[in-house]
Amino acid sequence: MTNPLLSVRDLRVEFATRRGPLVALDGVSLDIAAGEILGIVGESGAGKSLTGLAIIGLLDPPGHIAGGEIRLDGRRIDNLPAAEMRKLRGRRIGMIFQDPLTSLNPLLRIGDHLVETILAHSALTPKQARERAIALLSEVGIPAPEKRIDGYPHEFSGGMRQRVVIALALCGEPALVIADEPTTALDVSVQAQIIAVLKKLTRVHGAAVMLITHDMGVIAETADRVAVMYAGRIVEIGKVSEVVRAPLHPYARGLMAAIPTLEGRVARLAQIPGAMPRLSAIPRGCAFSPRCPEAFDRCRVERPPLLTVGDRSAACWLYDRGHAPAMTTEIVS
Amino acid sequence: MSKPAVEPSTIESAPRSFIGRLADNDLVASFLSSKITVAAGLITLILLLAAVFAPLIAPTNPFNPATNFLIDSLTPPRFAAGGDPRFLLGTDDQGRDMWSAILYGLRVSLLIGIFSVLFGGAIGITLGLIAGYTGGWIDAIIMRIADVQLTFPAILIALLLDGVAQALLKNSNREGTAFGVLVVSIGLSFWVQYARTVRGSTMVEKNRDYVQAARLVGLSPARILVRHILPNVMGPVLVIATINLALAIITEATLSFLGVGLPPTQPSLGTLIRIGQNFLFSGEWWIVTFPSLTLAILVLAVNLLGDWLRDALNPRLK
Amino acid sequence: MIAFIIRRLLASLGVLIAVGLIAFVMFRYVGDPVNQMVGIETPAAEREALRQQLGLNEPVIVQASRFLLNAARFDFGISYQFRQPVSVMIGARLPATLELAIVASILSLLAGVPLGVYSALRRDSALAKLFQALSLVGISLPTFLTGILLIYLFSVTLGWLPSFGRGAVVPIGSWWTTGLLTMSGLKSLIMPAITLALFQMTLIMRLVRAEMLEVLRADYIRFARARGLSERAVHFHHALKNTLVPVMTVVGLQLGSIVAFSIITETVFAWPGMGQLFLQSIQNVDIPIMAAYLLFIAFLFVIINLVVDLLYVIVDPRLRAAVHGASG
Amino acid sequence: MSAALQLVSVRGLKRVFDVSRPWISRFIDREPRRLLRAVDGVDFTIERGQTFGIVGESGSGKSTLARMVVGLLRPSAGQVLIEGVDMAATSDPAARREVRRRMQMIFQDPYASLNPRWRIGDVIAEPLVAFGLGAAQASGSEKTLDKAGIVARVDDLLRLVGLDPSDKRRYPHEFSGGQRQRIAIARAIAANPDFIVCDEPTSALDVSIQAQILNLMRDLQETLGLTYLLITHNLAVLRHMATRVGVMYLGRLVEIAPTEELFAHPRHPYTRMLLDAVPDLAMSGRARTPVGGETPNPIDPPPGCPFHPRCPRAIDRCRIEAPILRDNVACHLPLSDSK
Amino acid sequence: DAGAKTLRFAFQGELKSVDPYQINESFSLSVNESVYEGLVRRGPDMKIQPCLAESWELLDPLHWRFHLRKGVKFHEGQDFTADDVVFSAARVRGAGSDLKGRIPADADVVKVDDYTVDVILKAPNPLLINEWESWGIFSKKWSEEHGAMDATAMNATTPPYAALHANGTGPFILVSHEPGVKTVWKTNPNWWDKPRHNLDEVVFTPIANNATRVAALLSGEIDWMDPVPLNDQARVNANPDTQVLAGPEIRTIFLGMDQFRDELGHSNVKGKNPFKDVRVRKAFYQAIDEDAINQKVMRGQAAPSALMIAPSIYAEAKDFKRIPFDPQASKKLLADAGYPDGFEVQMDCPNDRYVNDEQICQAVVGMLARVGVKVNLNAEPKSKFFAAITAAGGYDSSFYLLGWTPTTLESFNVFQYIIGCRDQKTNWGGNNVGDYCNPKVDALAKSALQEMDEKKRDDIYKQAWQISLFDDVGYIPLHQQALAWGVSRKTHVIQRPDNYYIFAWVTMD
Ligand SMILES: Nc1ncnc2c1ncn2[C@@H]1O[C@H](COP(=O)(O)OP(=O)(O)OP(=O)(O)O)[C@@H](O)[C@H]1O
Ligand SMILES: Nc1ncnc2c1ncn2[C@@H]1O[C@H](COP(=O)(O)OP(=O)(O)OP(=O)(O)O)[C@@H](O)[C@H]1O
Ligand SMILES: [Mg+2]
Ligand SMILES: [Mg+2]
Repeated sequence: MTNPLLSVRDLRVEFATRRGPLVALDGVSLDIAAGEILGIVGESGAGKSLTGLAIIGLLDPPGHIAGGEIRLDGRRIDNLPAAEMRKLRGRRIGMIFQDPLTSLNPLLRIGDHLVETILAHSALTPKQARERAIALLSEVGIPAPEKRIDGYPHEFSGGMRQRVVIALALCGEPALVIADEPTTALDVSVQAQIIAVLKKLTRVHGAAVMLITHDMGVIAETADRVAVMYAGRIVEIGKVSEVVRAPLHPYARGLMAAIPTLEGRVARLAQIPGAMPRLSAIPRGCAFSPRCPEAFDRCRVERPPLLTVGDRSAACWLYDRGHAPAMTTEIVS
Repeated sequence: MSKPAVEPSTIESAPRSFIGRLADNDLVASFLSSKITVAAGLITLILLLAAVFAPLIAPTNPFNPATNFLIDSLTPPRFAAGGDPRFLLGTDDQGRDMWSAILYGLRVSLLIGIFSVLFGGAIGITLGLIAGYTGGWIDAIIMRIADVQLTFPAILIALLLDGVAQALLKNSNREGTAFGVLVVSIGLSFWVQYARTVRGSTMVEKNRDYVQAARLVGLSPARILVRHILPNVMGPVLVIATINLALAIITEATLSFLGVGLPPTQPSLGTLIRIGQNFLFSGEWWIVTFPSLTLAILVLAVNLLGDWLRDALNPRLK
Repeated sequence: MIAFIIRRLLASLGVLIAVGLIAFVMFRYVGDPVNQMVGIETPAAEREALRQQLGLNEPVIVQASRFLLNAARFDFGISYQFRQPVSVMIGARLPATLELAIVASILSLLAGVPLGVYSALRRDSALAKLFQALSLVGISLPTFLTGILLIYLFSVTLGWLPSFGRGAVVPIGSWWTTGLLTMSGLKSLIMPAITLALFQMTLIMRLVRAEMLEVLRADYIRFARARGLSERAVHFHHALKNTLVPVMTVVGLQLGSIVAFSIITETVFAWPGMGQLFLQSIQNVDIPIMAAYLLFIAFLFVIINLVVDLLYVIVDPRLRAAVHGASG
Repeated sequence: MSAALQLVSVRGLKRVFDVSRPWISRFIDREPRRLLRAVDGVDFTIERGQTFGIVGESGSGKSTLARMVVGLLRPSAGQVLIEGVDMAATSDPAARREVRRRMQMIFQDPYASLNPRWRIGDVIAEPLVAFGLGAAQASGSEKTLDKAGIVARVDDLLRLVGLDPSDKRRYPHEFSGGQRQRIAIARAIAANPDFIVCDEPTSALDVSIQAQILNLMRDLQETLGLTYLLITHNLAVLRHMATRVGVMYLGRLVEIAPTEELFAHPRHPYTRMLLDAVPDLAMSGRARTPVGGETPNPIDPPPGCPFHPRCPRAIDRCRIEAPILRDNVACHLPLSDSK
Repeated sequence: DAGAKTLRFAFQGELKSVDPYQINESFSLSVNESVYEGLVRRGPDMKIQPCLAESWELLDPLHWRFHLRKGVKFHEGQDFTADDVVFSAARVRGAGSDLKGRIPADADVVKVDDYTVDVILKAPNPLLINEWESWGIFSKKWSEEHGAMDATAMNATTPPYAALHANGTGPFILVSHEPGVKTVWKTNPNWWDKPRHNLDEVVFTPIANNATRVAALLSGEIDWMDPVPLNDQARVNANPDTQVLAGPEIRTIFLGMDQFRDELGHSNVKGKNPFKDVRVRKAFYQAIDEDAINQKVMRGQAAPSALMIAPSIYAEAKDFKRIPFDPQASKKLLADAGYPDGFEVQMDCPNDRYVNDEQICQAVVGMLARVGVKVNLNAEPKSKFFAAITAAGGYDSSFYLLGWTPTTLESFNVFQYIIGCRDQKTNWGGNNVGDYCNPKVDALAKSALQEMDEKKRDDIYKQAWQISLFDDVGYIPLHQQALAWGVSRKTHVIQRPDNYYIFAWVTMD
C-alpha cells in the first residue's frame, strides 16, 4: 500500500469534561487505499463512530481532535478551517449513518434532499440535478426512481431509505465513503442487499469504503482488511481472512470464539469475562489487560504499540519479540 | 447453585461520602458551572429564607392594622431626603413599613406561587397519568376537558371564579377566600400543561419494559403509576413547575391589578405594586419601586433556575 | 382531509358548548346585573320586576340552553348596560382587539424567532446569553406596570406616542375599522402592541431556542453536514423548518392568551377592544357580553387550533399521510 | 410428545390490532376498518426443560406473541395453557397469581427494562414482595414475608447471575448493558418461575457480552430446570440455544422443526432464504443470495401465501391459497418434497 | 377647519347610553344634559334657573303651573311644545325608565295650551323641581317616528333607537356615540340661549385607568378629565400646562352599622348585636381619626363632616361639630358596653366607587384595631359590593362604607333613603343598609316635607340630625369627598359641587 487514499496517524480524540479531558481515541492509525473496503469492528463504545466522525470533521463539541494527523491524498485535513473542510465533505468524503429512519429530514422530499446536495457540489441546473438524482436512485437499486423521487422519507421502508442515504452520500462522487453501521437496523435479508450496493460502489466508482460495524459476519463477507478496536484503540489490523481465521490479539481471539455459528452447537460459548472499561477508567498499560487470560506484568504497566506481525499488526506485548513468552508465539506461525 | 458465570462486577464499590457524591453529581456540577445560575440560586434561597423568616426579620407586622399609623404614611426611605430612621424603605399610604410589607408580601406571593403550582400540578399529573396510561375514551375525555380549560386563561378564570367563590362562601371574609380563589384559578390554568406533558411521557414510559415487568408480577395499575411511572415523568414536570412558579407570581400581580388579587390589608408583592402604581406620578417612588424590584428579581431568579433545570435535565443538550 | 376537518369541528363544537355552559353557570355568581342597571334609589319591587323580565329567575339550565340556542344563531341578546345588541358591540370592538393581537403576535414572532435562532446557533456566545437574560426581564414585571412605565416614558416625558385610544381609524368594508392606515392609528398601536408582545416574544424566543437546539442534534442535520451542505442551508433550510413546526402550535395556542392578556393592555391603554368591554361587563355584571366574549374566545381558540392542525398537516408530510389514509 | 411433558401449549393464538383511522374519517372516505393481524393463528407446545426458539424478521409478530404468552397482552383468539391452565380463563385470583408467578419474561432492551429510579435491590425484590415470597426457598417456609429473608434472597440471586451482593444499592445507570441484563434475569428468576420468555435477550448486546448472557441462561436452565421461549432474529443464537425452532413470517409460523433438522434441511423457502442470508463468518465461500423485496406491509398482506411475492418457487396456487401448517411446514411445495 | 375648537374630555367610566332616562347615574345624567334640557336647570351656584320653562308658579301646594319657552326647536327641527312635555313626563315614568322618581307616579301632567303645562299632585311637594334638570325633554314626534316611546325595556329584542341617537333642544348635538369607546357632539348653532362656550366640538373618551388618564392630560392629549387621583394632583399642578380644580363635593362618605339583626352576620359576637348598643356605635365613632384620614388619605382635600349632608347645601351645617376623636373614651365605651377586649367584625367596602374608598377603609381598620376591634376588611368592586348591601342582596353587611349624594340637593333626600326606618312598600329607608331606625326622626323628616318655608324646614332638619347622628349615633359621617378635575390651562371650566360636567360653560383659549 504505497499510496493510501486516506492515512490516519496516531489520531487522538478527547472530550473536554469538567473532570479533565476524556481520551476517547488514542493513537489510532490506519490507511485505506482507493477501491478498498476497510472494516472497523469492535464493541459498542470502542470508538468506531468517533473515528469516522473525526475523519470527516464532524465531531460534536466538546469532542475534538487532540493529536495525530489525518491525510487525504496526502493532504492534511485534520486542521483545515471549517469552510475548507466543508468543501471536502460530500465531495471527497461521504458518510452514511446507522439509522436510516432518522438520517433524512422528514419534512423534505427525497428529491429535495438529492437535488440540494447535487447542486451544492456541481454547477448543474436544477433540472439536470434532478435527472442525476433519478440516475443515482436507480443506481442504488430503487425501482421506479422517477416516481419515488417525489416521495417523502416516511413513505419508504428502512431498506429503501438506507439506499436513499447511500445515494445521497454518492451525490458528490466522494473518493472515500465512511459507512457507520449501515445495516445494523435492517433485517438480515435486506442487509445483504445493502452490502451488495456498497460492494458495487467500490467496484464501479473505485471509491474507498470504511465500513464500521460490530458484526464480524458482515466484515468477513465484505471487507478487504479489518481493524479491530477496543477501548479507543486499534488492537489488531490486517487482512480479513487472516484476522477472522487466526486472530492475533487475545481480545480478537476471544471475540471470534464468542460468536455462535451456524456450523454446529457447542456446549458453551467461549466468553471473555468482564466488560470493556469506561473511558474514564481505562487501566494503565494495555486496556484489555484486566480481562486478558494471557496478561502478564508488562501488560498492566506499559501500553503496547501496534506491533507488526507478518503483514498484520497487533497491539499486544505477546508479539514483542524480546518479551513474549515463547509458548504463545507459536500461534503466529 | 452453579458457579457464578463471571466474577463479580468490576465497578468500584467503595461507598463514597455524601459530599463526594454530590460533587460527582452531574446536576450539581452543571449548577455550579454557571455563575448566573449560582447567583440565581443564591438569590432564590435568600428570598425564600426572607419569606420564611419574615416575622423575625421584619421590624413590624404589616398585616396587623394596629401597628400601622396613618401619621407615618408616605415617609420616604431612610436614605432619602425626609426619611425616617424607623423605615428603611419608607412607608406606604397607610403608614406601613415598606420593608416589612415587602418581606411579608414576598411570603404571600411565594405561597400563592407554590400552592397554585402544587394544585395545578396535582390535578395535571393525576389526569395526565390516567389519560396516558389508560388511553381510549378516558384519555379522549380528559384531553377534551383540557381543550375547554385552555380557552379559559388564568385571568378569565380568576375574574369568574372570584365572583363564584364569594357567592358560595358568603360568610367567610375576603381575606380568606381571595387566597383560595387565586390559587385555584392560577392552578387551574396550569394543569393542562402538566397533564399534556405527563400524558406524553406516560405513554412512552408505559411501553417501557420495566413497566411490563411490573405488570408481570401482577401490580395494580395504580401502584404501577405511582411507584414506577410517576418518578420517571417528574423531570419535565419539575421544569414546568419552576417556570410556572414565576408565572404564578406574576399572574397574581396582574390579577391584583384587575381587582381580584389579595386584599390590601394582607398584600402580596403584586398587591403592593398595584397600590404603588398609583404613586408613579406623585413622587412617592419608593412605594412602587421596591416591591417591583423584589418581584422582578424573584421572578428572574426563579426563571433562570428553571432554564438551568431545563437544560440540565435534557440529556440531549449535555 | 375533509373528514379530518369535520372531526375537528365536531370536537370543537363540544368544546364550545362546554364553554358556554360553564360560563353561564359561573355568571350566576358574578353578581346581580340588576344592581348595575338601575340607580341606587330604585326600589326593590322595581328591581324584582326587572329580574323577572330578564328571565334571571328561571333555572340556570333553562337560561343556559336558551342562551346557547340563540348563540347558535349569533344572537347573544342585548347588553344590559348599553342596551345594544351584543353581537353588534362585539363586532365593533373586534377589529381593535384583533388588530392589536395580530400586530403583537407578528411583533413577537419577528423578534422572537430570530433571537431564538441566534441564541441556539451561538449557544455559548455572550450575546446569546445576554438575550436569554434580557428576555426574562420582559416577563419579570407585570404587564400593567410595563404599560404604565411605557406611557410615562414615551407619552408624558418624551411626548412621542399617544397614551390612550386607537387614534384615527378608517372603515374598511361595512364593519371593519382599521388604525393601520393612519399615522395616529399606527402611533397609537406601538405601545400597546409592544406591551402585549413582550411576554409572547420571550416565550417564542425561548421555545425556538430549545427546539432548535434539539433539532440541531438530530441525525438528519448531521447527515446534511456530512453531505457538505453549507451551514446556511443546514441551519435555515433544514433546522429552522423543523424547528418551526412545534413552535407553530404554541404560537397558535398563545394567540388565545394574547387575546386574554389584551384585557390588561386594553385597560391600561384605554384601547377600545373586546378585552376592555369584557372587563367593563364583569364590573357591570353584563352577562350577555360576558357570555358572548367567552364564547368568542373559545371560538377563536377552536379556529386557531384547527388552522394550526391544518398547517401541521400541510407542513408535515407524515401527518398528511395519516390524514389521507394513504398506506405505505 | 406426551401431554405430561408439555409445560406450555399455545393454541390458535391470534392478535389483531385495529389500526383504523377514526370512524368519521373512515365514514367519509368510505374506507373499511384496517386490521393488522400481528399474530395470526399460532400453535405450538413446549416441553418442560426445553428451549423453544422463534425466529423471524422484524415485524413478523414475535414480540406480540411473546407478550400474549406471558399475559401482558390479551389474545384476540386462542389460548395459552400452562400445564393445562389457561390464565385468561381462570377466575380464581390465587390460581391466576400462581400461574403468573410461574412465568416471567426477559426483555430485549437492557436499558429500558429496569426502572431507572429504583435501586436494583428493590428491582429484584419486587417480585418477591408482590408474590409474598420472603424467605429463601432453602428455609422451606414459603409465603413468609420477612425483610431479612428478602435481603438474603436478593443477595443469592445477585450472586447467581454473577454480580456482587453489594451492588444492590446501586442504580441501573451505573451498570453496563450486560450487567443490566443479568439484573433483569435475576428479577425474572426471583419468584422461582418454571418458564421464562426471552424476547431478543441479547440483540442489544455486544457479542462478547452476548456469550456471557447466553451461557448464563444455559447454566440457569440446567440448575433450575427452566423452560425457555427464546425469541430472536439471530439464527446463530438460535442454533446455539434452542431445542426446537419455529419460523415466523407475517404473523404465522411457517415451519417448526427440531433445531438440528431445521438447519440441516430447511423445508420452507423462507427458512432457506433466512439461512442463506446469514453472513458467512467461516468464509467458506458460501455465496449470499440476496432475496429481492422486503417484508410486505402487514396491514394488507399479499393474498394466498404471504411469502409468495419473494418466493423463487412460487406457483399459481401460492398466489391464491394460503397454505396451512401441515406436517410442521406451511408451504404448498416444501423443499424436502422437491429434493 | 383650523380654528375649530374641540374639547377633549375623559372620564373614568363610560357613557352607557345617550338616553338620559335609562340610568339614574350622575355621570350619564350630567353629560346628556348638554343635549336634552329640562324645564329647569341649575346655574354655577347650584341655584335653579328657568330653562325650557320660562317661569312657573305654585297655584296651590298641589298645583304647579309651568310656562314654556317659545321658539325653541329640537336638533332635528321639531318645535318644542307642551305636547313634548306631557309626552316626556309619561316617558320618564314609563317602562324602562330609571328616573321614575322624578315625578310622583300619581301626579298628573296636563297640557293647558301649547306653551303651558300643569302638574297636579296628590300630596304637597316643595322639592318637586329640585331634580328636574336631569329630566330632559324628548320630542314626541321624533320619539314616535323612531319607536323610542319608552326608555328601553330591558328585555327588548331590538336595540333601542334612543340609546344611540339623540334629539334634544340643548346646546350640543350628538354626532356619534360608540358605547364605551367614544362620543362626539357638535355645537348647536340654533340654540335658544346665548352660548357661554366657544366650542365647536366635544369628544368624550372613557379612560378607566387612573395613570393613563393622568398621563393623557399631562401629555396634552386631553383637555379635561375627571377624576384626578389625589396622589397625582401635585404632579398635575406641577405641570405648566395643566392644573387641578379641586373642591368639596356634595357626596358624603360615611360608615354604617347593622342595627337590625339580632346577631351580626359577620362577626365573632354570637347571640347579640353589639351595634344595637349606642355605646358601641359611639366608641367606633370616637376611635376614628377623621382628621388623619383627611390629611393622609385624602391629602387634605376632603371636608370632614359632622353631618351626612354637605354644608354647601345645608345652611345650618356650621352649627354641628364632629364628636371628638378620643381613643381612650372609645375604649371606655367599649368596656362599658361589655367589650373590654373588643370584638371582631367584617367591614364591607367598595374599592372602585369613591375617592380612595379602599384606603379610607384600611385606615379605619387600623384605627379600630387600636381600640381593640378587629376588623376584617372586605374590599371589592362596586358591582359586588352593591349586590351584597342593597335590598336585593338582603342588606348583607355588618359594617360598611357608603357614599350618598342627595340628588335633590336637600336634607330630606338623606332622611328618605338613608336614615329613615326601612319600609319595603314605600321604599322609605330603601338604602338604610344597617336599618338605623328612630320613628321620631322619620316623623320630623316627613313633617319637613309639609313645610314650605325653607328656614323652618332647616330647623326641623336640625333636630332630626341632632337625634340621628349625635344622640343615636346612627351613622358615622366621615367627610364630603374631594372633587378633582384635571384641566389644561387653556381650558376654562366651571365646577359645580354636584360634579356635573356642563360643556356649555367651557371656553378654550
Ligand atoms: N459527547 C461525548 N462526551 C463524552 N463521551 C463521549 C461523547 N460521545 C461519545 N463518547 C464516548 O466515546 C466513546 C466512543 O464512542 P463511539 O460512538 O465512537 O462508539 P462506537 O464504537 O461507535 O459504539 P457503537 O457501536 O455503540 O456505535 C464511547 O465510550 C462514548 O461513550
Ligand atoms: N399496539 C400495537 N398496535 C398496533 N400495531 C401493533 C402494536 N404492537 C405491534 N403492532 C404491529 O404488529 C406487528 C408485529 O409486531 P411485533 O412487535 O410483534 O414484531 P416483532 O417480530 O417483535 O418485530 P421486531 O423484531 O422488530 O421486534 C408489527 O407490524 C407492529 O407494527
Ligand atoms: Mg457508533
Ligand atoms: Mg420485537
